[in-house]
Amino acid sequence: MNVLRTFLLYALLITCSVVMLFPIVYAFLISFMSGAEVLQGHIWPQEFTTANYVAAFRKVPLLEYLLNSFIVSFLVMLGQLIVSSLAAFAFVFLNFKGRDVLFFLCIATMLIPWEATMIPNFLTVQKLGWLNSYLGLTVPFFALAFGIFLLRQHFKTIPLELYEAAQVSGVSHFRFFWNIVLPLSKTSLITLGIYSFLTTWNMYLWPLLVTNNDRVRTVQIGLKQMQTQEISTEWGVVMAAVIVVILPTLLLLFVGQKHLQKGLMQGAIK
Amino acid sequence: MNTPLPVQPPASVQIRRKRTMRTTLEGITYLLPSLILFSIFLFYPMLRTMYLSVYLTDYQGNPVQFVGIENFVYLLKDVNFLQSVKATLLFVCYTVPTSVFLALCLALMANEKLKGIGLFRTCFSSTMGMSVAASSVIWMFMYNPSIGVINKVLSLFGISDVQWLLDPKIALVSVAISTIWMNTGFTFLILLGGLQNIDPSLYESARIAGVSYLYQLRKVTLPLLSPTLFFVTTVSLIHSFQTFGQIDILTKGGPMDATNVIVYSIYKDAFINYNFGSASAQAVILFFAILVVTFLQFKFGERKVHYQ
Amino acid sequence: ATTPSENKEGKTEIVFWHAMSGDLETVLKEIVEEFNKSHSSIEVKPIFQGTYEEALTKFNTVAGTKDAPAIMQTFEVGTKYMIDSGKIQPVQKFIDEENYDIAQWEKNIVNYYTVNGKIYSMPFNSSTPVLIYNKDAFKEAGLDPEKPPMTYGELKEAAKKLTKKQGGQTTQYGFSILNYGWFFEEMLAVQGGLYVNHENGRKENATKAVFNGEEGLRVFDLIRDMYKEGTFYNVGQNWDDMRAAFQSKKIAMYLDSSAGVKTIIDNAPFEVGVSYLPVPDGVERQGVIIGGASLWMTKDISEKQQKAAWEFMKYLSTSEVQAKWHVKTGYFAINPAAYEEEIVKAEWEKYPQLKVTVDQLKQTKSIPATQGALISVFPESRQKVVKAMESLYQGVDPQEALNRAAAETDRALEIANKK
Amino acid sequence: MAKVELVHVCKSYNGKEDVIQDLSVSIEPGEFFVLVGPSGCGKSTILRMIAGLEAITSGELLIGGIKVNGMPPSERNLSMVFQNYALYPHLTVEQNITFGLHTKKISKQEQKKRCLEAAEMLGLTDFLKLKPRQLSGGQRQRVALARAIVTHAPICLMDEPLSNLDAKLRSKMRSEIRQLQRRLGITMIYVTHDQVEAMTMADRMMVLNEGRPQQIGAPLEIYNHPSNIFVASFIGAPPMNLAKAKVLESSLLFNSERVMRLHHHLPSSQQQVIVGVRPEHIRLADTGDEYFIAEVVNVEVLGTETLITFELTKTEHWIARWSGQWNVHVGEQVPLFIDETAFIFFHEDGQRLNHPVSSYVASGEERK
Amino acid sequence: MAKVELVHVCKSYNGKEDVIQDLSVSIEPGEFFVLVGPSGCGKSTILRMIAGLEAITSGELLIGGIKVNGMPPSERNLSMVFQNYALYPHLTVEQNITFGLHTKKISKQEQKKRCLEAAEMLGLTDFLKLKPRQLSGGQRQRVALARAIVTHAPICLMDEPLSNLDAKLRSKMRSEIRQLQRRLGITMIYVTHDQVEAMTMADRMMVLNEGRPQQIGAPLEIYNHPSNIFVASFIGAPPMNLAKAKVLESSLLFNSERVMRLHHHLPSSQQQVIVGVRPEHIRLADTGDEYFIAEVVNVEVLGTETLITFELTKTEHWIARWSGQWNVHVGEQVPLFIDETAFIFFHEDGQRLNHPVSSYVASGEERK
Ligand SMILES: Nc1ncnc2c1ncn2[C@@H]1O[C@H](COP(=O)(O)OP(=O)(O)OP(=O)(O)O)[C@@H](O)[C@H]1O
Ligand SMILES: Nc1ncnc2c1ncn2[C@@H]1O[C@H](COP(=O)(O)OP(=O)(O)OP(=O)(O)O)[C@@H](O)[C@H]1O
Ligand SMILES: [Mg+2]
Ligand SMILES: [Mg+2]
Repeated sequence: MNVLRTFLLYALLITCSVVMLFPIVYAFLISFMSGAEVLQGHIWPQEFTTANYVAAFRKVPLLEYLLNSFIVSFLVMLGQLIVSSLAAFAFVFLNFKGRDVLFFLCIATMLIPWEATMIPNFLTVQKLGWLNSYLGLTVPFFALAFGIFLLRQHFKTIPLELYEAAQVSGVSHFRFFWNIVLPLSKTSLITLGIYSFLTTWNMYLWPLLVTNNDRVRTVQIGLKQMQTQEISTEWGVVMAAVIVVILPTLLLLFVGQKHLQKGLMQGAIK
Repeated sequence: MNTPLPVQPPASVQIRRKRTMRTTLEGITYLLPSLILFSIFLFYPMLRTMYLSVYLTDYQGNPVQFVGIENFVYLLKDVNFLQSVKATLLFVCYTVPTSVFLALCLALMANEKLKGIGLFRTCFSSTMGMSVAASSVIWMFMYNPSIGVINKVLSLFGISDVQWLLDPKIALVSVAISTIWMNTGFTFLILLGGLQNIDPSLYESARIAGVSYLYQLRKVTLPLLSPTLFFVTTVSLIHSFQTFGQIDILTKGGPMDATNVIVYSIYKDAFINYNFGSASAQAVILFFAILVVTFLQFKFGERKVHYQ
Repeated sequence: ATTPSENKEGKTEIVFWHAMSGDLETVLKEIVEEFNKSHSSIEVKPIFQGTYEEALTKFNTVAGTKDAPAIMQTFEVGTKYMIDSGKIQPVQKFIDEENYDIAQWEKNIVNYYTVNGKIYSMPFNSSTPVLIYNKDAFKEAGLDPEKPPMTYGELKEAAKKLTKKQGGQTTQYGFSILNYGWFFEEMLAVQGGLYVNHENGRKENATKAVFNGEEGLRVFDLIRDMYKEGTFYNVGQNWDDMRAAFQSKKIAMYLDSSAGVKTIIDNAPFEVGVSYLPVPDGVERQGVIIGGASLWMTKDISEKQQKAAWEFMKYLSTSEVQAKWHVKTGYFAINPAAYEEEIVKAEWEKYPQLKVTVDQLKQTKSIPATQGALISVFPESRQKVVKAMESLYQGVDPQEALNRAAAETDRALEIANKK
Repeated sequence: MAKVELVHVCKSYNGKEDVIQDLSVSIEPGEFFVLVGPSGCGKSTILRMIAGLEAITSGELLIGGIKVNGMPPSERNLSMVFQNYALYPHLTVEQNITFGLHTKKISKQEQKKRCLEAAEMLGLTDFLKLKPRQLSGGQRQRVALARAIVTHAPICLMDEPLSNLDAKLRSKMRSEIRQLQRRLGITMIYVTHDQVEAMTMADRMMVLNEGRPQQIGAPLEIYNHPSNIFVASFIGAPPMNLAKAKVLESSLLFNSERVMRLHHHLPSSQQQVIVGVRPEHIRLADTGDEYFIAEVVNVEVLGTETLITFELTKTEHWIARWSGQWNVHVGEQVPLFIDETAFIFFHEDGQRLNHPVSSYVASGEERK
Repeated sequence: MAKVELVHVCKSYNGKEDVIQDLSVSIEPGEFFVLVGPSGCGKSTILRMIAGLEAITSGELLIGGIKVNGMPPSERNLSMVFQNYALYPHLTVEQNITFGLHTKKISKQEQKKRCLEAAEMLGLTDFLKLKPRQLSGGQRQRVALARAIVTHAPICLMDEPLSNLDAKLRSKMRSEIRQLQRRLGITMIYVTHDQVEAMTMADRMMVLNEGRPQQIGAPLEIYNHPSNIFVASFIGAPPMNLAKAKVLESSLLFNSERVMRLHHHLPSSQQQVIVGVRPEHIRLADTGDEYFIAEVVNVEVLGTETLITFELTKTEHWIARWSGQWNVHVGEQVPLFIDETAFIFFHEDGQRLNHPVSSYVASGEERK
């Protein structure tokens, strides 16, 4: 019975993993194919060629772009973690007038279609003189309703007694926030961190808008630079670039996962 | 924090007022960064959008002529817009429940204590590492009727060419499927976190009681997971309303506007057709639509949520 | 970056926004580099700005500010839009000042960018549609691979023969057209049909779409008929999907851009033929409209910069540069003298198909129809036409589909004219 | 040192029923004040109100003479041991103990010193580097205790701090806490269920029932002079034996079955009273005693002592408590003797009837 | 009815130190088996192993004669009261209590009935519709108890189920649980810190220390015949008085300060022994007794009894326990008497020396 269950579970887990991973593996395989092979719809490359990777790196300054993306994503991640956790803390542990209204207001910002804000934001950033700078690429994303919401949900599961105990010890709110709430929310913070990093990493239109030179441009622009419209796209090269671009994020995910696991292992709050 | 007590007890009313003032101030301090950034980068543009929605704009997006609610009136009569509304609603219905459900199943499986479970967790969350653009390109490949894998596999089963992205009847479903795949990783990760946060002694107690897996799921796991579930549904809902990238790459709103969801229609109107007025009007409508849905979700959903 | 007329080394800096990605960008950069080397006082800085639409969006927001570029590449359908924006400097000014001989430019290309007798922008990457077919499949079907169909009748006939079935499943279709407005416009123009009134909007602002006339209907009927017969394959609106279908022998003939011809030949596992756009039986061939993009000079830059930008444009149109451009990208040379350059000859030796594309353009008659429509709402109108094309596969009546697209274009025109 | 006063304090969680009703008590600086009462009577609620964790519905709370109803807990300068410990799961035992000390401007060395002291006292020295989840229930409780101890706050609230400890450790802790409290002059408010804790530690104690104070006083006074039958039966284990009786001249008639003669005057002119007698005052009759015979229905030998349950009447059982281990059998008829002065009389409504202070003499006769 | 056997069971959490070491014990069907031991000695760990919540590192666990080391908890057919209650926060008290009953194929009415019964018995009737967070600590514990009771599982594990209840309720619960266990014939494994609980409820009990069983037996046997000084001092409150002594002919010499004469033979030829005597066996000397004088250092009047701490030697204090309330003052010199038969002797290493069964006679002399 137990063995059967374990067996079934593994079978299911493996099936699901295959389904989830297939597209990524597929992209990986394509990245080793020649242009003709891709267009003829092969799944397995006849021979693995790294020419696509070489081409990808030659075509655009991928390494610089990667570095820029890394810096920008890291800054945004940091900013979002700080700003969101502060706000979420206020929403859960500080009881003040108008809190709920403010919270709903924050949530409401999630509802604003991003398309509607892009042009005015571009003008704002331009007025601030932040074009072509990391500031313009990062600061507008520091406040994230989604992050606030995520952390709020997690903070709410922290037993109230811990807050009470800290109150009684005369610990300041900030210290409670810093020493108790943040460590206890490691998993959520890591999750949010991964999320912010990845979304920033994957941004395209905004970096394109606010940058005018390769010095601060990010890797998604590079990706787009490899695709052509009227002329056949070289899919092998594009896929190679895709792989190069998602590799750091996947890596980050793995590392983050590991930490998550550790955090999770240490387990429940209670 | 550790201020000495005042010698003279001040009038209690005054204390209280001071205190509420102080707590409010403190709360605001924590919120200040968010509030400032929100105001500059979200509220201000949104207000501007609302303002534009009652204007006819020039190509630069400057208002040239006040038209009142004409933009709205036209939209509500426009079959194209109604089609967008329909597509959006359908898309939300296809994606949200499915991706939350699938992610929940995966999270439940991955929550078991098994050897090598970490590997599976990583696999399941891997789609989170994929950008929408990259994933869409891959899916576009897979959907390709002539060279795509999906049709190749299906042809093994004798199912002939399905035009995944070209048939108006299934294009939306196809886009939804790829979207679900893209969303699962993240939803999974969040749900897994929620599951792991449940006090293990409650499971121990249930194990001793000898209840079946499903019963435990229904009576213990899900209620205790409800804050997380609530969160992911709300967020998926909002995100789903705002899906853009995959539509742009996979179908460009076609065929026959079948996948022309409102956000994509806004995008086209604003950035390709330069009808900022109409785009703004759609944005405003979308905003209020999501607002209503989210409000309902909070009002009725959060009631069932059990915190702590 | 600020746009000082001079940078640190005392060179005049020319910021050049383009939408050339992939290999195109590589070639473009090479050309720019050579220019910079040979012009010590000027530095051109090419900056990729995403797709044409994205670049235009951005241009839109920065036009008139210090962040605006000196040269801006815009696709052909943005022509009217750029003119109306009031932020650009027509190149005619420099042509007049210098008495620059524009006769060296390909007339059929320049025509497109000439409005009210004024050349507004410098044509750059230009292409036209051609019919591409699988010669091997032709042979197999018993058709002469050197005699591709020139009329609708021949096309239908050939398509029928090329269509292969296997157990109720079609493994090879005869023909396909991408669901993209450009091809419709071309099929219209080749018959001499207009897209909008007022001579395609070139006499005065267009107010009404006229593409739903008999010429348009013929195109739609063709698609509808062939689709019904099962000889036409719907490839959607993605260029790469269409090419993949051809490469994987799903379709035997299709319409493609002249710029894509070379890659197709390189990648196809069979012999590729290139031919002119087919015309309806009994209709005289008028020729094709130019597609692609041109370079615009912006207004709010210093005199010196304008001069420098013009210098760059002139450089681009030299025959050597154009020869290189043509060979490396497949786009036309705007300067026909380029075709006499050695490298082009060598290339044509290798790819005789390329010559067909040039010939088709050369044979084009200069009439408003082949000059192309001039409307600011072109992108929107194209969306409507695409939708109309898509609706054909759903069994909608061709005339009805066309009428709807025309009506929607009318409304867009009406709003645009209010602005 | 701080005085804690509650003035007409009421508390309601749901706005309908009061969980605490009109509580007024003043706890002196440096006093060890114990709260006892049945489970759910509101003890934790009172502590939480004093700590500022729960709003006071009506009435006033004064600390050091200042009204603090609205003051946040952090400013009240007190420490608290929570009934469910409230340990920080991610901090080690040591970090848990010293958490919050910095706010009191205590140097790192001093923190370390206090922590080690407390750990030593509570037997936690080996666990300082562990996380709470690696500890047993009792160990966790001790950490919670240590955390409160090290602050040296002038007011300390403890909610059943020893309930998960074994008898030995508990008795050690009792005296340690008491000593510490004396040494530092802390005002201690202490909730317990343990009679021994209440009796040995309290300067004064308050017996609560259903949110209402029943009696406040020194432990012995409460033990000896319970002001009503609730207190009488609640304090003392096994509880005081109680039975309704009719007063017939100078005799007590229990359920028309058993008569006991009294030599002294009856406390009042009541016809119907409730009679109470503590188990330790019912002893085996010596020769010459005016005994009565009763049937034994249950015997519990506890080692130190033996509890003998016997039939007072058919329906009422009383318990006698004898020191040592007795070999008495169920069903046996034993002669029993109750010293008349050991009787306590209550009105039918439960209130104490006679309250002659020190009229009651301990059965272990006073020495010399 | 099921027998529970542990055979050479070891448990280690971290793979290094053993928390439980080589434990072998067999618990009979229908037996009420109590585990006692200091905090952190491994009691909860044992229960959790029996329940199947914690893997057994080595050794065998048998239930009803079948090896169940790997069997999931649900198949072991037992119920458990957790030390930290483990209530479902989102379910009402009633739902908490009946949780899982349906798996036992118990009809809805029967579930309802059992729930009401248990609630009645535990005084929870008013709270059935509330959520755990609205309950006081003791109420929560009672819910946990009710949840275990209603299952009527043949084996029941309880981890300090009464620690948060007041004395009165606790004594009521003691007898209720005992009755229920007898009526249903449940095999009960019960962890407690409360001496009274252990003594009154247990058929047999096991004293544990640091994961090692110290003694298994009937409560009184353990009380009277502790097999080592750990058990001696752990069972009984206040604990047995212990002191090192030199044996000089027929006298005991404590720290070269105090001598006590013995009339009987000494248990062994040891020169150096540890002498133990229970506090209740040290009484005030009557005239004629062979008394010794000691100075009182502390007096605790508990109501029922008085604890007198006196100086045995300069460095060692002993406690005497006298029934009743005594007016003794600190610093007084009192004459004390210890019945010689009350002495228990231990080897220096802590093991009991003489173990003459029933050689020891209760001080409350046997009747008749
Ligand atoms: N999960 C764990 N990981 C590591 N060590 C643990 C864990 N649980 C318990 N221990 C250790 O095992 C020992 C025994 O713990 P256990 O909980 O069995 O004690 P206990 O006898 O129930 O104590 P108490 O009476 O205080 O509840 C303790 O020293 C404790 O520190
Ligand atoms: N948060 C709450 N919401 C509603 N009712 C509550 C809440 N907390 C406690 N109560 C109720 O208030 C009463 C008093 O609770 P309190 O916790 O003060 O009891 P207690 O005296 O500490 O009991 P115990 O000894 O069992 O811990 C109880 O009847 C309880 O049901
Ligand atoms: Mg309590
Ligand atoms: Mg325990």
